[in-house]
Amino acid sequence: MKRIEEKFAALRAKKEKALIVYLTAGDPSLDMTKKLIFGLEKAGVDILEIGVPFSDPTADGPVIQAASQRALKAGTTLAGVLKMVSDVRKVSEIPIVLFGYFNPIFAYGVKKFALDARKAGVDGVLVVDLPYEEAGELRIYTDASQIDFISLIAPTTDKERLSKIAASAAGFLYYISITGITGTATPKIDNIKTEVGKIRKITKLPIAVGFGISKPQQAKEIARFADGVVIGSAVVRLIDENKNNRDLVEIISGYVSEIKQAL
Amino acid sequence: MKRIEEKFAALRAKKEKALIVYLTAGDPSLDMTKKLIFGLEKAGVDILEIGVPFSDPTADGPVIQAASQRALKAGTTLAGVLKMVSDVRKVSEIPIVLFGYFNPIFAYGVKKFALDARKAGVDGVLVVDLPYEEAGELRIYTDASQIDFISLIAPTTDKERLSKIAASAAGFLYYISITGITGTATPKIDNIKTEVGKIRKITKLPIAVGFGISKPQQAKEIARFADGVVIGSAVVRLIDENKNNRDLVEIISGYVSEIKQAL
Amino acid sequence: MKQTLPDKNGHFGIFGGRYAAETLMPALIELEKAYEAARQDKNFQKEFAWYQREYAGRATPLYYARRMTESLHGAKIYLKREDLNHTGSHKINNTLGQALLAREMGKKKVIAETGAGQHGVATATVAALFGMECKIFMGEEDIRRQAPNVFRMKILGAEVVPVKSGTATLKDAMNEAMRYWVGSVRDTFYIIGTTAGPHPYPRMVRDFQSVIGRETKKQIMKMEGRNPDVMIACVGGGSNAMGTFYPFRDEKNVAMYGVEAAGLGMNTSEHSASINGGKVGVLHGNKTYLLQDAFGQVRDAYSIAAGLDYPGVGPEHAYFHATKKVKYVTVTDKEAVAAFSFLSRKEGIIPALESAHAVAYAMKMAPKMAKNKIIVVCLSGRGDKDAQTIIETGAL
Amino acid sequence: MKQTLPDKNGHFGIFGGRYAAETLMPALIELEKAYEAARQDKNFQKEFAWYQREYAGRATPLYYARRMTESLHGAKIYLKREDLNHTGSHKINNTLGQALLAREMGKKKVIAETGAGQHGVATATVAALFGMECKIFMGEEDIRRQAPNVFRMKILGAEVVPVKSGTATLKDAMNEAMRYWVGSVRDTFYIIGTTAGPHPYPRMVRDFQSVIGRETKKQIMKMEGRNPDVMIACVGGGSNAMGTFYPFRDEKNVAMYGVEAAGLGMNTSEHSASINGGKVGVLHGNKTYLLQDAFGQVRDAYSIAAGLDYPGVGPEHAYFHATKKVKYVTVTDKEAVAAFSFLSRKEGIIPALESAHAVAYAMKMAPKMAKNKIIVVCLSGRGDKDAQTIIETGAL
Ligand SMILES: Cc1ncc(COP(=O)(O)O)c(C=O)c1O
Ligand SMILES: Cc1ncc(COP(=O)(O)O)c(C=O)c1O
Repeated sequence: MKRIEEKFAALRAKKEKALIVYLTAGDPSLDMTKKLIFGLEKAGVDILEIGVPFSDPTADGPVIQAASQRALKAGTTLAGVLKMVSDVRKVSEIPIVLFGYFNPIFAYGVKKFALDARKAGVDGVLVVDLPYEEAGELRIYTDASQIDFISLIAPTTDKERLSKIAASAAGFLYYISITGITGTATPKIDNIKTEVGKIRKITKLPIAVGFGISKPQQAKEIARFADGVVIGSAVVRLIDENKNNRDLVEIISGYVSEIKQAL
Repeated sequence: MKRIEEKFAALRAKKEKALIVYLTAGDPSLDMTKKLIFGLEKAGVDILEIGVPFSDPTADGPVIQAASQRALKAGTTLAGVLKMVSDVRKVSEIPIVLFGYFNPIFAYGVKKFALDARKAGVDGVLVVDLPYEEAGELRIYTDASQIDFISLIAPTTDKERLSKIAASAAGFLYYISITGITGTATPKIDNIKTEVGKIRKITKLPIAVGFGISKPQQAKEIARFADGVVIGSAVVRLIDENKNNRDLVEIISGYVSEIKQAL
Repeated sequence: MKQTLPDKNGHFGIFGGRYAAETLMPALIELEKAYEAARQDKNFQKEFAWYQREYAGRATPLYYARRMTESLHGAKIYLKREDLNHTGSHKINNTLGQALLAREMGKKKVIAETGAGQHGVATATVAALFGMECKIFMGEEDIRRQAPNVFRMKILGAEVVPVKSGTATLKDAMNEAMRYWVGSVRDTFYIIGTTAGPHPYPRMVRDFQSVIGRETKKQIMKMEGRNPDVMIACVGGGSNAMGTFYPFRDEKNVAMYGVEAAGLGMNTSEHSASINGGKVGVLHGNKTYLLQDAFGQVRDAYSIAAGLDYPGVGPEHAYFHATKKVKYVTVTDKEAVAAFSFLSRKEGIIPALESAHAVAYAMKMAPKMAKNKIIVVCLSGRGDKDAQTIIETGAL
Repeated sequence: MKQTLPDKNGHFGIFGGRYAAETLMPALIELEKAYEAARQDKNFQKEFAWYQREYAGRATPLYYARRMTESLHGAKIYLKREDLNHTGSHKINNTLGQALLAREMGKKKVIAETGAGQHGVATATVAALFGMECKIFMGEEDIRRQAPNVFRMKILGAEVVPVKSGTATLKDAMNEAMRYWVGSVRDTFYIIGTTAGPHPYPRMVRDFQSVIGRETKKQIMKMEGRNPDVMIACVGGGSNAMGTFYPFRDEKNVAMYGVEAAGLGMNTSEHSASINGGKVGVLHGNKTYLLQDAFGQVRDAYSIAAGLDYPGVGPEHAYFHATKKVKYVTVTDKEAVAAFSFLSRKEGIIPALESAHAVAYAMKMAPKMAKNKIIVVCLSGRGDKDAQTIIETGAL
């Protein structure tokens, strides 16, 4: 049931670090997203973050913005994403975190969402614009559904706040490696190391780092002290660049397995 | 010496009415103005109003505005106009009134102007923007030079004002037949008759009527009660229309003598 | 109701809040604290009042519109002349407050989003006044449509950042400003232009704009010895309306009308009436009424008035709607354009097209009211900026 | 000097007077009488004050420009904020007065000349306010250059009459307005836009504009406890300068500077400095300094500021020059554009290019003065209208 927890436990046992990959659901189509998920799983990805597209992704850089637009144009809805996840679940046990903004969930209905997501086999949810203070209205349902509410920690988060967030966190903690939106800056490894160290002191949960990581070397360095690394924009860009290539799945898998090996 | 007075006296004796014609000096050239003067005199014109061109003729309609612009472009100056008048005087005794605005005279110097104008043989001066109240600064010199300061009476001039103006008038009184600028409206004969009647009661001076008269019939009707009729824009327009015609002088003379005959 | 809303997390009933990225949360909390301190700081309030008076030119008149009143044969109409403020609208009330706060907080850089350019100009203005670096985010489409305001911002020394994402209008400009802020939050103050955004913005902007209603209250008391019967203001994000209404919120017998833009008509999708034509949702940091599709995707707003062209509305308005404190009504482009001409020709006051929506609603109400009744209309800005738009309608 | 000038025929020493066509003289005399009556009529003055306050938004602030002062390292600079008036300049002070007088005289039609369009807009505004028919004469060339103001006039319901004669700019517009007036004088009131024209205009406009200086006097007394050391205003026809200076005319130790437009330089013929570069002459009904050639033909004026682009100057300024009451100085296009940018960026106030001439002169003087000295600059209008011109200079 608790696929995320189990995954980290298994990796820890193997002394491995988690490779978490972000995809925008529905870009270029939900069908392709499903194929990509299978490919990524095979290429060694440990956890998937599936982006639910939103019209106004204020925490995302140009790459993911454009992917969301394309996905929306292609008719992607939250219901469709859940359906796709449940299709994946028929054959795969890879942990899946839905990543997105609150409004599509709110429009779907928070209660219904928590029920349907659980049914579909969603393991976690990460809502960019639902910080600690506002999370309650969703968590009362997702917690009940045993869906992990993944919390973000930013470089600007202070100690007091960090403790509060960590105290109620579930699944893993997601440390944002840059002060900025997704895919727009190069993380400074030393700073991240210091920050992750601080977080480590107050939580037992695994810590993943993401938002600006695109190269195997970066991933490797971060994996030295973090429990997982998130690759997002880099993959999304690669998908867009190769969307008309019939080897798309292989190309993405190849890129990702290179990183996995570096970890 | 007093050519205007003598002219009206002579006409009265003959039971004739004065035909007064306005020309813009220097349009198309001072030389042509001189030729036109001679032609007009032959055609029976009694008095000439010679317009001194000004950059900002605010009491003039489009026809005379344009003529002034052309005359200025051709290099016409007040000094040139005076020179032209003195040339005319060598062979002609036709009464000549300079018609214009104050600034060119002011720039020339009022005292010098009065002396030079007298020398040139100018008989009267009519300054559109020098009403009764402001006339003193020019009249102290023109009166001394025995140049008649011709006063205007407008349809808007009230009785009290009329008496003041008439009391110090010289040469003749010029009744403006329309409430408007030169050449822009058709005078209403009945109104003019009434007004001229009023003026007649308080002055012995001849009364000329002008500003909108262009047709022999109008001239004829006005001449029934006025002592003179002024034709301006109509002549100026005809000059412009025929300036490249070598029969210009004949054309203008023809038009004018037709009116003279109608009086 | 007393001064108890918003609650400590910025909620007005179910509305408002602080739905922001974690990166921004510490800055929002810091801002909230700084604002709370400034609010209680006599010197801050004194300096703010000084700039309102000496720089922006307040108090603005509450002008009795005699010819307008007479031609409508009904209630007496007063216009609160926010158009006479420096830079031409009520926007300066707020930017002065926020810039002073930025200065208190030691921030030397400010950013803002803008649609029509009025808030952009008002922000560029205070940035120049306090010697701050200034970036204004503006949709490429709006940059094209609102060229004169773009020039004004540049003359004032601001950098105008063209936003190409989405439909390249106000909503996208706000998205982009938020994105930029996420990356620059440590040294940059985001001056939001209306009673929207995450807490404490809706409250702070309301307080800064309340000078409109406070002055109105004194002025009408002096002139008429009583409160108005009706108050009308246009609602884009809702700052001029909130500023007008808020000081009257506890008054009995004052009916308040917020006018949303019905654009081409409420039976079309081309409007900006978030309350009348939207559903509750979360955007730009707060929960409120939003124009959105069935899936929670935010729709593009439309109005002939660029400043009303926003798919959300301030959360306190959502609350006032829910509690029936204020009635939210709509006016179409066509009615607004007619009101624009009417006021120009009856009173010699060219209203902003935004404000013309409020005027249009007054034109509907006044004839149905007795002559001893009083309407106050917030004339939020001047219409110089709209000449081009009006010409394009062929109304001249 | 006392309140004895102009004399009964409108003369200020050798200047001024009433050099008008006989057709207009009775109307001018009627106007003079009506104005004299209004001047002494408490109700008229009360109503005038009401409109100034409630409609135009007076009093305008006397704003201490801290950042401007600090960056010039000299005298303290105050700006008299006429830019905050309704319609954006001091012009409304005068048009309100004349329109009220027209109403007293029972005239239902008004006309005006305009160059930059500021006076045209201010006239169209009061015509709308009082329900009068309005025709604005404007040179074709200016119509092209000042399109936004043309639109504003049309929106206000005025007819804009294109003037093709001469160089199709302000001087020609005034010529044409006078011509039209000659033909319509019985039922039409001519609202002249500056302290020029035949008596009683220079006096009447001075009186209507003197509110600028009267307010300044009170305000500086309240703020500084004394008169300013220096007062500076730009001079086109001279109405904002006269309004600023006149109430200080009998004060000792107030040095007053009228700034004429030097355009491309006083060593060229491309300027509008009638006093510094002209000779005495007669135009548009009064005797004053004029740009003219040796033969008394009036020259075209030039300035980057369309509102200064006039070859004459109010006769009372000519008198103040002759009696050394005021010093008349010049500022070039280039200096004015620099001052335009400077003020925009230091204070967030975009001045009209006309007003920027006064600002430029303050920038020259302030650094040479001690820090305890005080300069008051009349900021006659806002610069929104000039954005296009500034862009064309490439200064952005
Ligand atoms: C003149 C004017 N009025 C109203 C608005 C709408 O904003 P709000 O609803 O915040 O007052 C704007 C926005 O640009 C505006 O410029
Ligand atoms: C803003 C402004 N200042 C000054 C002037 C010059 O006129 P005056 O010298 O009469 O004040 C104008 C004329 O249009 C103007 O618009």
